[in-house]
Amino acid sequence: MTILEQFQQWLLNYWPSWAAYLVPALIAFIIIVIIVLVMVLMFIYMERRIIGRFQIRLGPNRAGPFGILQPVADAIKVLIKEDIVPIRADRWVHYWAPIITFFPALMIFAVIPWGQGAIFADLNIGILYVVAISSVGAIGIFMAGWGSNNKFSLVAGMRTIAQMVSYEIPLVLSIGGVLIIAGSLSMMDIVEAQNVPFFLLQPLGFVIFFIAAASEINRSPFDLLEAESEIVTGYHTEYSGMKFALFFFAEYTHAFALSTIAATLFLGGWRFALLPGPIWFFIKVLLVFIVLLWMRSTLPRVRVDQLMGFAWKFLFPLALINLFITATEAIIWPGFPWWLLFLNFAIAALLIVLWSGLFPVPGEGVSFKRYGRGIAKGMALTFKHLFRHPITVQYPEQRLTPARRFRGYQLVWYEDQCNGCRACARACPVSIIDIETRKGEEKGLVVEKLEVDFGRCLFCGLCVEACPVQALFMSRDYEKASYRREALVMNKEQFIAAPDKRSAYAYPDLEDEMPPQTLLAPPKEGR
Amino acid sequence: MFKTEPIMINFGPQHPSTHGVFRMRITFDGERILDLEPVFGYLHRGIEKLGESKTYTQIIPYTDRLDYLASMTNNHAYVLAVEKLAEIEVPERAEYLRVIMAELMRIASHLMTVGFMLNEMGAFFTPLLYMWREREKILDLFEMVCGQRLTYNYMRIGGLSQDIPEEFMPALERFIEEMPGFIDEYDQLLAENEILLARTKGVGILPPEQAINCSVSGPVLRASGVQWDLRRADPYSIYDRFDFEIPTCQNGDVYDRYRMRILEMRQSVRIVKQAMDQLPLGEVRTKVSATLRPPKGEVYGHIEGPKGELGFYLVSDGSPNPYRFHIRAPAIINLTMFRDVCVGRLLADAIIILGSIDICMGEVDR
Amino acid sequence: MAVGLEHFLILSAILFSIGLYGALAKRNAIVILMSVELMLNAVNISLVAFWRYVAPALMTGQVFVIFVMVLAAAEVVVGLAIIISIYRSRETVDVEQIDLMKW
Amino acid sequence: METGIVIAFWVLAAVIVGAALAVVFFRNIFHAALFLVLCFFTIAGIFVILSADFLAGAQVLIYVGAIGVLIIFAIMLTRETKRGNPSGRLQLPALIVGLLFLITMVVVVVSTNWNVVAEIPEPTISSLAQALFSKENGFVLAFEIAAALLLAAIIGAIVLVREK
Repeated sequence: MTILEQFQQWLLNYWPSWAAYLVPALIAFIIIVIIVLVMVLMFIYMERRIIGRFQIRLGPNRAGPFGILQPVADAIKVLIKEDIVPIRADRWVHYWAPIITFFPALMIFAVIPWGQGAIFADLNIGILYVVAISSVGAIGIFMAGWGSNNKFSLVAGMRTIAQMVSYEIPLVLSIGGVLIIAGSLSMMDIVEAQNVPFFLLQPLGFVIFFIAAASEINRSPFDLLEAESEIVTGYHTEYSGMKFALFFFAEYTHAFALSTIAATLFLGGWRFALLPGPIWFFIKVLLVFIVLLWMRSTLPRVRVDQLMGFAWKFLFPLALINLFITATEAIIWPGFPWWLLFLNFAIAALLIVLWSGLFPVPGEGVSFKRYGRGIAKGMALTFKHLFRHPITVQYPEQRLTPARRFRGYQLVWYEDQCNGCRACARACPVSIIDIETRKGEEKGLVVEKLEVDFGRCLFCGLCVEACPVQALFMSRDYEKASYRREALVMNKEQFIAAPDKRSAYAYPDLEDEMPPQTLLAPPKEGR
Repeated sequence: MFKTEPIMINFGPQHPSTHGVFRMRITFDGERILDLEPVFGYLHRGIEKLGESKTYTQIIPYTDRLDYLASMTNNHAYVLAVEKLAEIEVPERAEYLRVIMAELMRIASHLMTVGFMLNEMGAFFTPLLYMWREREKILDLFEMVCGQRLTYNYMRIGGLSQDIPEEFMPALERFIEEMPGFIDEYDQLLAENEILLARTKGVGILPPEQAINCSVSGPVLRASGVQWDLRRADPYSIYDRFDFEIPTCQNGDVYDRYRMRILEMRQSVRIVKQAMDQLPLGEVRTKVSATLRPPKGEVYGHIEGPKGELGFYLVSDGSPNPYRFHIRAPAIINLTMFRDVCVGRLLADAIIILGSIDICMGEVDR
Repeated sequence: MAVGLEHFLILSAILFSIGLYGALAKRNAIVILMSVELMLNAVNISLVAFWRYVAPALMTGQVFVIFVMVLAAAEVVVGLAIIISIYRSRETVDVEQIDLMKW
Repeated sequence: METGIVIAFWVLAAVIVGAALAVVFFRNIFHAALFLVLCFFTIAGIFVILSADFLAGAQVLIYVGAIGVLIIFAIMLTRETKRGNPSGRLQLPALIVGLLFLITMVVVVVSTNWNVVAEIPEPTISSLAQALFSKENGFVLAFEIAAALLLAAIIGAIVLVREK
């Protein structure tokens, strides 16, 4: 009896039956949608921040405290963009593709148990429903690839079909082991059956499930559908605005759905000591998602033929063997005592080592040297970087001091020093210095007109080097932007009015009066 | 498995992994490449023709804009050619500093190449950012000596534009001390990664004979097992004074080209360390007139750039401007074998093969 | 008005007729295959309806549906393989042009 | 609950018939295939109404997830969307046959006195498994034959499409 059903029963005493069933269901639906949306926004935030830290970057931290409103800003930005439909695209298919991708992902949450009895519908086909519904999303992605009239999208569409169909099989088979132990398809029953979390009893099944599911939702290293370096962004290359937002949302909803399913099937759902159930559930979900992020920030992408080979040669036989072993255990030790986990871990390790030998690196032949050791090393390194100080800076607030010899965006000119010799104009490779002089009373030549077009300047510093009288300096400024090219042309008056920010370029004597340069790795003390 | 009609896809000039504005017209059977036609010229600025109207000194900033990821070595190659043409002696200290700069530039350029190659392999920006961290440190050093982070314009005919500042040597010392550790970290990150091995081993194999026939040079050539490095084969500057190895690999696949660059970085660190120890005091520049008029004649000066043999061919007619100014850019010549190694492979392979060749469109199109 | 067995049977009959028409009248081999799938589904509906209204205690109706699904999967795999194989050699999937028993 | 089922039935039935007609009559066969998928999906809804929940899941998993996707894949490989979905010479006879069949069936269905049982079945997964695998009256042999059939189909398909 779920909480929802109890509520409905209670309401039946007061309300007509249709209202008593419909209204609580509607409320529960809205609550679940809100939970999903909030969690998806949080996932987007986490993805951007945590991958930032893995990559020793700060990550987005502008919108709101710690950048917590960044996903909102992203959403607003995407939503106000123009909705473009490519010419000669299949408009009808193009329109429906994001919707068909998004709604199956949302529908999965109908059978996710958030806590004791907190489930929308405790279907007795629970996990079968999840598997069936999530296979519908492939059609949406394929429709996007087909309907965009774009060859990159079409390639992504072809990859979708191959990938989704291949990885669904090990996914379902790996769930099979769980079902044998739990003896039920219902998600509630599966959680109730986990006195020992199933990732201990089914280590191999858990690994296969995790890999196959990561592939189902196109997470790295299986993100071939949107492989940016190969097919631009794959199936949503031609999408913008609201439709793109739906794809984006669908991706994270899928990721959230997968994390919840992994937490429910293998990590014991809401069950654990001390804290209330839903809190444990969300902690487990976040852990699963962080592992996904960790993988994304470390691993390169597999190639499409390797993707298929991995599914069929590695995951599929292992999943079958796992199912067979679990079934055998079910006959010999029907109660699945906890000490089986040692046996199962040993079997899993043995099988993975054996199969890694059958999956050779080209050129090395069959060898048992590698069994994910390199991957583990890389993951360890990225994990170490998670705690290193970020190397990026908060730019406008935190400014770096440029070098003392910095060749900045404009020249600093001293009128009283200049003798109008035009050495700078002659030295300039792009001939942008325009000087006109006349005979003066006190000095020999007086500069009448000085115009420099910084829109064409190379900032090579040859003019400063050519100046014989210390009248021309590079500047230490580095911020200059203008919407009009004319604004980049400086004349004599502007030179005189400009702030004196000369740099020591070509004048090493001036270096002592400059502030020291900010270095990413400053020299150690006492040298 | 299925036979399909071939489709033709235009990769670029706007594409995330074509290193600028490179374009490939690829004919696919499914995802297998039947034919590939590189198209370039989108970044053509006519630098060779422009050079004919500039003085010899004024050309130096233009060489910055050839391979903008390795401006120092471009400067180096050019000034060496001019010095050969005009027979100018360079002070000892300047030679050493040039070598230090060139080797640092090689490290920076290789970091960029390897980072982007791994990024194109799908390692979502992480190796790139780790490698950029060290590249930034090198750029900090360059900024310290010449005031710019990308277009250095540091070398001059007859020496350098100016001596290094005081704080340069301690900063360089720290960098050189730490760099081998960071290279170890890159290796730990991905060198043994099973996915990377499966993606790169045996992909895009360039046999040594073909490499020589295509006139390929640099790490790409050495990855195929040909021990040819101009620093040894035709020592220029003062490279004969340093003790270093020319690493080679055997297979000539993408993995070897990736390993080559890591190995070369280690050697570069060695060279810089030796040059730092031997660095003499003294002048860094012999005075050369701004309107240098070299004697009539022609010269071809070449160095081992990060991407391969970078050569400058100059013809002087006795005037302040070169009569002919030609650049032997390694990237465009290394591209000649691109089609041959890609045909028959998958789309994803072509992308990483392109990444492993390491092109820079500023140099390819000039 | 309650929904009874007849409703499902008539729905099944309509679906079957549409499938029958498609399988007979269409020239594109893939559309014919799709029509066959419609007919199989129509049969499934009536099988489940019979199970639900006539013999809920016996699971035979559902078991038959499972076997029909297996058959449909096998049929579609082999059928599509044949179509693709024909398309490869004859560049068409028009059944009126596929009139030889060899390819 | 009863009214809900009635409403659901009529909506689903309308969608099924509409989608089936679209499959047969749409010119663009890619759209036709998508409507076929929709038809499969709504038939799963009919199964839910008939309280065959396991079959509904299997229907979505097998028909939508596998068969629908395969058909779409075949359409893409053969690239016949341009030529559309023409009718052959048998159009009129086919129509007549179809209508005759429909009329016959409707007459039979309406005129037969069905022996309807009033009991509403319980959740069916375990009883279905019992029926499939029980030692008496089970379908174990048929199940094994079905498995062999699938294997044969897979091998046959591979042989058929293998490059020569």
